Amino acid sequence: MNDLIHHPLEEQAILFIAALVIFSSFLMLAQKRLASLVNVFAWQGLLLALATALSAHTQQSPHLYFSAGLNLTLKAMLIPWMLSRLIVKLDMHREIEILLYPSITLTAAASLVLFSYYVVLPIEHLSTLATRNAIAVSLGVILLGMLLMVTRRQAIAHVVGFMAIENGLFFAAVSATSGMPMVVEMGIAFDVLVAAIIFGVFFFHISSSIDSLDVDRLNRLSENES
Amino acid sequence: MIALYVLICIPLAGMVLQARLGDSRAAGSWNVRINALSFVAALWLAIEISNQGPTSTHGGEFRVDAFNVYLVLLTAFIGLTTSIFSAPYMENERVHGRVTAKRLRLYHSMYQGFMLAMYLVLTTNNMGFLWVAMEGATLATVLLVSLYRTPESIEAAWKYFILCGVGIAQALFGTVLLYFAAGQTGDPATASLQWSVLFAHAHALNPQVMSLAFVFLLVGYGTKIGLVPLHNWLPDAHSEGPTPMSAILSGLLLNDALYAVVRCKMLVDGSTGTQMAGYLMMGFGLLSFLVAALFLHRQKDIKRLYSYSSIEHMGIMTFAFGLGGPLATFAALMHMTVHSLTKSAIFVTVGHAAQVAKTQQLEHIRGLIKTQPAIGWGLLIGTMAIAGFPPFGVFTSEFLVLTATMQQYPWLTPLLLLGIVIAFSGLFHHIQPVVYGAVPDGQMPVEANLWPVAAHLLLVLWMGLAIPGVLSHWFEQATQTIAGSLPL
Amino acid sequence: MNGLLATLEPLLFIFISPLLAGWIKWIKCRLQNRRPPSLLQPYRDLAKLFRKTPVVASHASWIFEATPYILFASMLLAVAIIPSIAVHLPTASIADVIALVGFLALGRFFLILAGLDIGTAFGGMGSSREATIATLAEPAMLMGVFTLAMSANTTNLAIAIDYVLDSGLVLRPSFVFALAGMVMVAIAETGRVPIDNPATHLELTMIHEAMILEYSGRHLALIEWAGQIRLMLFGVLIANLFFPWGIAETLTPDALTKGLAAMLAKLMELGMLLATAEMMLAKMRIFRVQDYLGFAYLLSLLGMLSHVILEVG
Amino acid sequence: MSLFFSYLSILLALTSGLLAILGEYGGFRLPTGKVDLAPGQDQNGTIHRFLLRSIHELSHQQGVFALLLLSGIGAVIGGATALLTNQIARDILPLGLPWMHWHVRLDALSGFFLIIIGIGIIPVSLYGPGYIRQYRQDRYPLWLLGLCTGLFVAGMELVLLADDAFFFMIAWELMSVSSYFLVAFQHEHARNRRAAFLYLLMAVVGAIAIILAFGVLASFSHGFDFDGFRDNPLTPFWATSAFLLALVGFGMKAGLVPGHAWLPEAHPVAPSHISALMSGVMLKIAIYGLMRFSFDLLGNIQWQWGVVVLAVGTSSAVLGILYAFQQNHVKTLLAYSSIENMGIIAMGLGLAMIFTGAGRAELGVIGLLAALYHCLNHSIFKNLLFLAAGSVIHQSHESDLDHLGGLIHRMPKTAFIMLMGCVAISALPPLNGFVSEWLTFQAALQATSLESGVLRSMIPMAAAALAFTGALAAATFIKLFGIGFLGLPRSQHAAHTREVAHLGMLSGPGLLVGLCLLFGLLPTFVIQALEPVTALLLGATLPSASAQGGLWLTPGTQSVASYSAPFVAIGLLLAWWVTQAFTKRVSPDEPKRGPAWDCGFGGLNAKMQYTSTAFSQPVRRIFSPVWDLQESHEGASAFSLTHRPVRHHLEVGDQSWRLLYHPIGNLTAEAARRVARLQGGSIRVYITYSFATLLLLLGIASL
Repeated sequence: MNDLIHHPLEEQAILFIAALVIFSSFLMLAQKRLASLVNVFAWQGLLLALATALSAHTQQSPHLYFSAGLNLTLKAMLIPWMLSRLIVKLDMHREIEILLYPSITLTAAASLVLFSYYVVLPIEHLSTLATRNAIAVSLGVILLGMLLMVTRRQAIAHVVGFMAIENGLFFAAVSATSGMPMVVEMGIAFDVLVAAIIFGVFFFHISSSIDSLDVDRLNRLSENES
Repeated sequence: MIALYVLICIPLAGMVLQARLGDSRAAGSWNVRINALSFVAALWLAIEISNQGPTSTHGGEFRVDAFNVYLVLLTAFIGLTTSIFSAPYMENERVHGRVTAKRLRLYHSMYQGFMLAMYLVLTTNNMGFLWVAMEGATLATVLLVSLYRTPESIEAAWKYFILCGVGIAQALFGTVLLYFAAGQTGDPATASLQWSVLFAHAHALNPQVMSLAFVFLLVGYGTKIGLVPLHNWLPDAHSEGPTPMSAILSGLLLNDALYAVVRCKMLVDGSTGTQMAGYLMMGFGLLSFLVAALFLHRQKDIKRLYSYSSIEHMGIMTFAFGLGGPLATFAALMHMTVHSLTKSAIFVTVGHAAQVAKTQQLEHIRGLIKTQPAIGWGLLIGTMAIAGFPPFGVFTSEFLVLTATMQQYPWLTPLLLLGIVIAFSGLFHHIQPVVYGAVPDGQMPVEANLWPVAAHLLLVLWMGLAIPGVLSHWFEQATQTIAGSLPL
Repeated sequence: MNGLLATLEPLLFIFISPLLAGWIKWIKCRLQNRRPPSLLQPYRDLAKLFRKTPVVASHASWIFEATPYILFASMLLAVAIIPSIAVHLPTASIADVIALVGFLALGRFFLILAGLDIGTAFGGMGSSREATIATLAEPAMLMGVFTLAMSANTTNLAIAIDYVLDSGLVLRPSFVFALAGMVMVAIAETGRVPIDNPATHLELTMIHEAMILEYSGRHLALIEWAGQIRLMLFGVLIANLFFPWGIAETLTPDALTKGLAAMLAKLMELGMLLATAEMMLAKMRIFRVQDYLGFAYLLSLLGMLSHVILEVG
Repeated sequence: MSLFFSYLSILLALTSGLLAILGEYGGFRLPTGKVDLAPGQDQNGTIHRFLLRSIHELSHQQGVFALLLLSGIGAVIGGATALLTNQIARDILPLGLPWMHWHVRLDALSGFFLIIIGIGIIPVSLYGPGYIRQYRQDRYPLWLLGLCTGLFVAGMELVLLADDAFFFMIAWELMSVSSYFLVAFQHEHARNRRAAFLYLLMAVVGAIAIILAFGVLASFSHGFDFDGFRDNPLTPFWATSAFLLALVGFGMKAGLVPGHAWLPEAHPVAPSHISALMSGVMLKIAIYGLMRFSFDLLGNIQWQWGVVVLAVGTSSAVLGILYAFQQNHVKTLLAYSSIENMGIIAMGLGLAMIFTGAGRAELGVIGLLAALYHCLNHSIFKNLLFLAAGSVIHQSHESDLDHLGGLIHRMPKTAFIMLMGCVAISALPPLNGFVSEWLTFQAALQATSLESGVLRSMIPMAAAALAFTGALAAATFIKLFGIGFLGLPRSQHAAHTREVAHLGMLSGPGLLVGLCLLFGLLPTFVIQALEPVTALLLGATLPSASAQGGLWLTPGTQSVASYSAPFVAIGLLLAWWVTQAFTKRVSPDEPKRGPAWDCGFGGLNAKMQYTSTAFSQPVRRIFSPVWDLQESHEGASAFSLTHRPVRHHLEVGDQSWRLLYHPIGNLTAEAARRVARLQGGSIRVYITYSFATLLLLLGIASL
């Protein structure tokens, strides 16, 4: 019964977009250049907004349109724009980061998605929504975002990973519970915005203190020595 | 409940005000005044609550009961005393040119912002909004950590931001799951994020979802509590920021994160009816406690030393809440209070000590008692109190935790005691040479106001000798709600 | 009557004691084919010393002068409480054998202090060595005493002797061991060969002598006399504890005379044994003493164990 | 009634502490960071202020000690009434937790120890004002001294009054902490800081063991009050484990081997009158704790416990005195001898436990009496010795025996006091030390009436060890007095020492000399007074404590053993008088004074004397494995004709450090080093931690 055939077209579209979203997370993991990483991130934001809008349509819950718009402006436009501006400013746009064992990373990512599916499976069937299968995807996006932060050494990559996690959260909220209460949505969006701004501030501080954004060089504070 | 709105509006206004004139000479005293106002408001609120019991308002978006009212009071009090300490401290920093006018504005307005976030975290009834406020607290403090713009401080701030950001994101996912569970109970009444509603229908929530949710919430808020192995940001952030901020971080932020976890635990327990949440908390608590105790031995920086001791004590509280019995819960509630009082008092003295010696390096701070007796004694007695010596309150709560453990899991007590001994030896091994001994040259007394220290330590002493009636009443009520029965 | 006896007995005891010393010397000389001095020689020496005016070092403290009296007094008290001629004298129950050891210790305490008082190297050396030996000897002695005390279930000498008398001649391994141990301790405590040689004045060998080098005149006399009393005291103790037969159990005149005779006979025998033993043995190095006394302790311990294992079961 | 006086005494002690502070900061002015300007600018101003200050202090310090004296008297009265009337006074203080108020109980046992405290405080408070003058000259914070002394005394008394575990622990820790501050009083010396830290650390460990022991009891009864503990008997296993924990905890405080390491460090560095209190009184409080816990709270004693305690006590006694004998520092020597005496007390306790456990409570009484009596005696003469040593150090500024000598001529009164102390602690008749040791021997000799042959043979060996201890103790205190007070002065300081000026510094210890005599001569009355205690703890009393009036002390029957202190004293005086009379008769003329003969070498000087190190050399050589010896000679070459200075260096270390304490310390450091790797500094590793944690927990949760 849970076969895709039996869903109306919009829901099929949502699930398709979900697939694209997780795919974009994989892409991010694979990106070598920061600029393209940010681009992929922007695309993910766009996809999310799209999915939200669609589910707003299917679930007749108008306030989702609003959050879709919010997401579009924040994650798909504002933040990517800021990031890419930063990249240009700190001229890192042609910097290429050597990924350690990309194949292993991607395998790990795949198994993470599998794991998240395994974790979420027992609770999925509770949902009455058609988009419930997307919960696993959203959890996967979150985990992949963390994986991204673990594997990258560029501060900007960390920010992207962080925002990707936010994406996953947002997607989870949409797909599992058709959005959070309005006030919470607002608050979250506000926090994300402020966070983005503060990140921007930090890049300059960091790059001025250690003339690069390589987080591995932020290791003054350590108990390990001596 | 007007008191509540007043309480929330004052810091809000203060934030705006200080953003404008935070760099003026009077900013420090203004800060004190604002906090005094909010303390009065908090008192007012407390009186109302103790008269009319748990109250909720604004369509249940805000709810104040015995559990959070005393935390509100505590927050207001520590905010006040710390601001009293902060005034001369920041003045001194300004004189030595370590902070610019712009940063002073930032500092003072963010101080208020942080207080606002704390009040919101405590009083809100909406789990989602609690998350928002918690994140707000991080955002408010992260720029304070890097206030001095030294490479270390920037690094610390960055780590603080990233780690707490990642952590808090997981907490949000947990909240989403919470909402999800609430949505699936069948009746639309429960479909909300209001804690009181969820708590009332906890049994109806799906256990599997709830246990998953709790995992995320615990990892998320646990990062803020500083549970090992999620603690790594904490010593950096505490040691690099301005000391008043370390004081409020240790004294308030950690408490409130723990408060959030406990609220979640109550929901989860109601739903699953198993000990799962309790076991997780016990495990984390014990681990943090022991590891932090060992960390104490290797510190070179006096503020790091005490931030590790904060981790250690948060570990004890988490463990106690995890135990869950009425005795343990009472102990944990009391420990929250005495620990924040003592720890913030210690950070006050530590800040002055660092100014006296012009460094935070332990091996360069010597003979404080001879240089400036008040600071030296404050530090020594504070350390004694935090190390759990009677008649200070910390001893009482730790004693209760121990006996509760003895009754429920006797084989865990040796671990706790071991940890206590290790922690004590680590602390004193470092602090004794700092306060005692001869004065190194170039160590000069500084202008300091030690009323906060005296007030805090006296309070802790009082609580050790006899808990004030109203406070113990609140503790018992809170124990009643959390653990379901009264101690003994 | 009893009281009179109780005072007479110790007096008699202390006045006989030099005789014992003389007797031992006499036997020794005989065994060494020398012409012995008269048996009364010790009395003559004491008399001579008493007549002389004592010379006291200018920076000596009052302890130096008080010590001889304290020593003698404590010895007197010790004498008063051990049953020598008769078992049951009122003084006997004032203190028991532990107190006896205490009295001896009291005397020694001050003697050693006196050795340190002048501040000569000899005094210090003697004191240090005396202290060491005493430390080792006391437990051995008490162990021996305890063996008896436990089998007789008392530390009162009189009662213990009664017990031995009543039970008649029983061949107790514990007693044999204890006796051997006690004898060895007694030799050490009285400063005889092989532990110490009362005759020598070689710095390296002397122990007891070194302490009292600074004494002269009546002080020296008192100390010497106290030494002789101590010797006899140990003799009587051993004799009456292990072979109490002949001691007066009633206070009738003939019993007392018999008791006196018996005591003298026993002492003569002991004296002979001691003299021959000293003939055979040579003085040992000071750092052999611990082996010697350790052996004595071991014997007493064996006595204790054999009592526990073999006799009570 | 009794409770009233004990409360009074506690309050007085606290007030004295308070007065000390008020005297410092006239009125309640909290120390805000303002420090008065450094001396140097406006000289005469500061000088003037300083003079005023010292006069002011002088007066109020006397007030402080006067209050302390009153408190001591109150303690004695309260304790005596509790002991003699043998009534149990109870009370509940409205302090502590809402459902767990402080229970107070004063019975014969606590009464007895209350008396000990009182007897300890009174001479100290007489002695104090004179002693602390030196500190006022060096501008030490006297308020701290006064405050902590008051808290210390109050803490000890509260321990005795406590009747629930919670209150007990608070009082216990109050005692430890306040004494910690006293040990750290002269904190500019690194040695003192180290000692203080060690002291506090081991106090914490001990306290934790005690908490654990109480925890075991508490988990059987509901609540923490002692009555609950009394009413709920434990299973043998738990009882034994509780007992062992308590033994560890209280034993550490009492300085029993191997928990003794803090004692020889801490006692010497504290101000002497405080060392007197710590050594004389505080250690007894630990013994009280052990008695209260094992006999009263645990109840049904098992003889195996007794064996453990006896073994521990014996080793403490022997090792303690062996170490004491090798010390040259006066107060360290006294501290080690405290370990020895604690060992003797423990032996008495052990015997009591063995007999009681074997069902012969009436014999156990003897052991218990011996222990109690020795507590009293040791508190008296150790207090005395520390005070006298304090006077010596105070007057001569020398604490090393090898720099003293000949003091008997310089400070005759103090010398006499010290001598009496030495005689008493060497357990020589007719002073009090002998009585308690005699009782211990008697207890040991009751072993015949035990069934188990092993015990029968083991106990007398312990007794022999006790004999060894006694003899060695005598040697030790001969060394202390003979080297320190007799002979020729070994240093300029010693040569120019004067007798103490302050009357209190003589009257305090003098009082104790009187007590030594009193308790030595009239033991039977003490024994009778102690009957309620033994009845309370063992439910039995001595069958015939005193045959024929108070003159004979006879544990068991007259035929078993008897000791009549009065007669012994009379006999001694009589014999002395006879000897005197006799010698006067035969040689009337006064002794001539002249230079020392010294075998005719002449030219005697201080360098020729035996030193303290030399005096103890034979024993050191015989028992060399006992100590951790570092010995070295410089420039020592046999038969070199050229006269070269020869330096001999000797360190007598405590084996327990090498065997026990250092390994533990290293273990902790190593663990800390490994744990520190967690904080590596790389943020990616940190994220990995939280990532891994999340995955792990998710895995667990979804199982």
